Amino acid sequence: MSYQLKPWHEIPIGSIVPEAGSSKVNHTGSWRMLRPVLNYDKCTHCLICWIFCPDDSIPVTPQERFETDFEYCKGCGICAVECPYDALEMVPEMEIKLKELEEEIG
Amino acid sequence: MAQKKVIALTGNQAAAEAMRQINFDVAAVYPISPQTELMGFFAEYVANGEVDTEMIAVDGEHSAMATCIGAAAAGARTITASAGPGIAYMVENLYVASGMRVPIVLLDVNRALSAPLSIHCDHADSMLTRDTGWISLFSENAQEAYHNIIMSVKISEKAMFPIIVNYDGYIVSHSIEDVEILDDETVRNFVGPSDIHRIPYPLLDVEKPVTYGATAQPDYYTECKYQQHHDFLKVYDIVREVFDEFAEISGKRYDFIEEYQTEDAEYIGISMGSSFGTLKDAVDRLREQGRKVGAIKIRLYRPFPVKELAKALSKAKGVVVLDRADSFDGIGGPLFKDVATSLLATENNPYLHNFIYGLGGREIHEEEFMRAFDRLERLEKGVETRENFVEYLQVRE
Amino acid sequence: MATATDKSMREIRWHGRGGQGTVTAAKMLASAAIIRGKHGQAMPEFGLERSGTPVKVSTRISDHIINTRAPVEHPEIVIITDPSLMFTIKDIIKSGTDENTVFIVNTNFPPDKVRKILDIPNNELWIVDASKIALEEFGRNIPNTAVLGAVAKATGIVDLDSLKQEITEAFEASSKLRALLPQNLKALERGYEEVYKAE
Amino acid sequence: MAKKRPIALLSELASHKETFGGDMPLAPGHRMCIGCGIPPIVNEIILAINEPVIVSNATGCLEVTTGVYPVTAWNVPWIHVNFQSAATVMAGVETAYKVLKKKGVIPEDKKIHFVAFGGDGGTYDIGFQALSATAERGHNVLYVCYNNEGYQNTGYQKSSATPIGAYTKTTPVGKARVGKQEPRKDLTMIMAAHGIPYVAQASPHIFRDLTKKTKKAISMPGFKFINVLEPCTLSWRFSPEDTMRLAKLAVETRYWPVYEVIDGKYWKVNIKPKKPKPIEEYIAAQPRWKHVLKYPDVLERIQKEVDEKWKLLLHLEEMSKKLAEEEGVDYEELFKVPEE
Repeated sequence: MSYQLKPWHEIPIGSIVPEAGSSKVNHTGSWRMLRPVLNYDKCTHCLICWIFCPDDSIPVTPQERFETDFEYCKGCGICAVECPYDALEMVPEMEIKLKELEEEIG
Repeated sequence: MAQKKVIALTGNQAAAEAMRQINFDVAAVYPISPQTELMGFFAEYVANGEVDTEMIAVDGEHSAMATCIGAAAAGARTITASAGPGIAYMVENLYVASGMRVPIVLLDVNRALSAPLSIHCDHADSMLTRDTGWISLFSENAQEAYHNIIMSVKISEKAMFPIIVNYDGYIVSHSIEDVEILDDETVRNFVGPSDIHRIPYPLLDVEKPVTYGATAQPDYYTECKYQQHHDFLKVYDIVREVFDEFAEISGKRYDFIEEYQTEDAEYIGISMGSSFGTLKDAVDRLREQGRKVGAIKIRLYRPFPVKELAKALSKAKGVVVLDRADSFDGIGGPLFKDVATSLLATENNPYLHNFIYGLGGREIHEEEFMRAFDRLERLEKGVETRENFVEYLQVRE
Repeated sequence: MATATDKSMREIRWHGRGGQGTVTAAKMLASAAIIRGKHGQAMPEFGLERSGTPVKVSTRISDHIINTRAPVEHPEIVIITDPSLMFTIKDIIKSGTDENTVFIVNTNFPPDKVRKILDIPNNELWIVDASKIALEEFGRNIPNTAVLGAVAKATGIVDLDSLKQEITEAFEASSKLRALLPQNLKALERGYEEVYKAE
Repeated sequence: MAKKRPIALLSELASHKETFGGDMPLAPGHRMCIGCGIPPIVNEIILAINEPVIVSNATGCLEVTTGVYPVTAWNVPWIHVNFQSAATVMAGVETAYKVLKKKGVIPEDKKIHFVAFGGDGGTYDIGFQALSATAERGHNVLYVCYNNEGYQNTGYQKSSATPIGAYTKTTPVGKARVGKQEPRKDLTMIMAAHGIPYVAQASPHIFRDLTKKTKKAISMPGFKFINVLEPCTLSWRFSPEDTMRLAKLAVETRYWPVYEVIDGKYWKVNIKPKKPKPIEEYIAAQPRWKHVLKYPDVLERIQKEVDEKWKLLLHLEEMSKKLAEEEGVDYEELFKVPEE
């Protein structure tokens, strides 16, 4: 949880949430066990991965797909299965984390 | 001051007249006796174009309340009406409405609950609503039902809580009497025009998308409920304010409770709804015999007028609470427990007794209320004894 | 009957059958009094009626605010809008009455028969054949407006003009009834004219 | 680097995303399961509508995971009242809109669409009465059922949408009984029988079809119903990456025909697999259901249900064409989406 718990008199009446899309404070990337690794050479920016992503974790413009937003990506792998160009590969998050650590330590 | 005229109306006609004058935006309707006729009268106004109201004939009372919540959250001025089992069926959604803090008016044409089935009056249905977080007003007659409905719109919107106006099935709903009606313009000015910004977060304001009916985990649920609790206690002041404003247009000044001959009364009877007139007649007859008795009517039932009642009972020797519903719990009727709790804050400690009466439309006569006073006095003086706080006033042995 | 606390109170009890307009007549009587600035109340006792079942209605008229919501127990006036009820629910009709109670009966029976059936040898009794009037005026046995005319004449509780005003307003407000207004006004007048006090 | 080739429709939908501050209608940070099929359904539908949308939601997975106090994933006005009331709550909102427009409170040119979402529990079962009544009254509402064939939010109990033989917690597989005994209720047919302007079945995998159906639905006044199959990774017990694969397989095996019905009388089957895949392939992919492969009699019942329904749909389509011809109506034109 990454929001401050508010006292009763600071919350809007009727348990209403007036800030649209405020769930972005929940960084669901922490759920991820597998990470979609994108091969830019294969990606055609068709946007199929984007429309099927359950977690709105694939930033796109109408023309282009960018690197997955790992703040939110839960690592389901639908993008990798549905990509018509095999541009995505699911890699265990631990492996990547370990590699990063090794690089850091040297 | 408004133009007024006295006409003969039944309780349901008077309620329909108030609805017409207020010109609600949305009305959800589902038939159940003795409420059905009310929405029939109102449907005529809709059919004749005398109101702008959109009437939705829903599939049941649960849906009626769900529809009202949707319409009210959207920003519309919304009403529904029901009775007895219909109220029971919508209870789940009554909690939703008060939790969401949407202003809705619900007319409860009081009716008993099954089994056995009874279409007649008692207050069992309303007692199901007492813990739902709705404001609740009781009406003695068609006149009060009419006035209460007009005031309820304003109370509900100022407090941002839904409100129930109760009036007794058949005894008030289907009986004709003289009712003083205000002119349309006065009523419409009093309640104000339709506007989605009467409420802070209208769904129809699509530029500011809000979420209604979120889930709260244990980390927030208590704060949400405490806020509701805190704000509900502010309802007393809001009701008083609206009662005052209403007195200015109608010349009729209401209070949370109505006292009758209580000034020097040693024994006081308490009731709600249509039986209060009969109770007053009983008091008159006993006064003719030189007995020092009085009567109190509860008009604002939720939030309960604890302080006002305690003050009114501060000199009484004995109090008999007349409940038109039973709780089947060995303690007493719902109103009895409310009264007993109110007395916790007082210095004096009057003798309390409870009678259940008028169930399932059983007619009540002044002689029976006189008997309730007699029993109270003899119990208080130790002439008679009792096994329970609660007894039935009218039952064949 | 004037009550202990209100000497001006008039208490009336109606006995009729569902579908014959008894409830409406009782309400019109109260309304007509309200038009003249009095306080009025008409309380039907509802069962699970369908057409044909006996209906009981209480009407009260007073100079003062009417507090009680109890049904009329000791009527000053009893109105019987359906003659067959004299046989079937005589005990209910007679309950709470005494020799001072005034009876108004819609029937084509002669007075002595009515006295005998109801066992009211000395009571004030008024008779009107309201069903006949209704059938002649608009072809249906809905005797309520003719009975109202008879009540006005027999009791003086309300005047004929107030009733005319009330009936006119009520019928004109209803798209269903509007066309029947002239016939009903005629029935009202005939009830007033044709009712007679039994010896 | 591969050449940039965005699919035109997806490019168009992506441009609509800007309305929601660059996020999807359902913003990230919600608590749906990993690989849940519901968010793509919601996003495909709302992105297909180019005007403001207000959403109501029945209690269920979508509801409990998206509006969790004090935050919300919804970028559109949203209301949840309870399990059975999604349709009727939206009827209230829509009626408020209608009357307030009449009263001049809402400007005449302000167009708003009303969409209700419910799972199969809130749609087929507890919310059915309210759904049917709202349809009958003709409120201008699009109701979308995300159908995952059971009560998944409570841990997978059977609903009337659960197929024969499937394991659920209330229809376990034992010695005396093999999963659910009864066939699934055909709610789409029931809704078509209401004679409402538009009824359809769809799959989130076929986004072209679902977005087209959404556009078609909102172009028609009155009550519209779309039943969307939503494979549930948690309860059907397949790997999260396979959600869309199963949504596709359901259509390819004819288990979930995608079709549409206009006014309850003109039927059109949108996708007719030339070589339908065997139902076994679909069943085998779902551990909740694959035990039936060991029970030929159950498997036969499933295949029979699928085949008979398919045949019926084709007949209804043929009949519709004839009916249209008799009436002098252009059958193909009926199903086209009018230009916005």
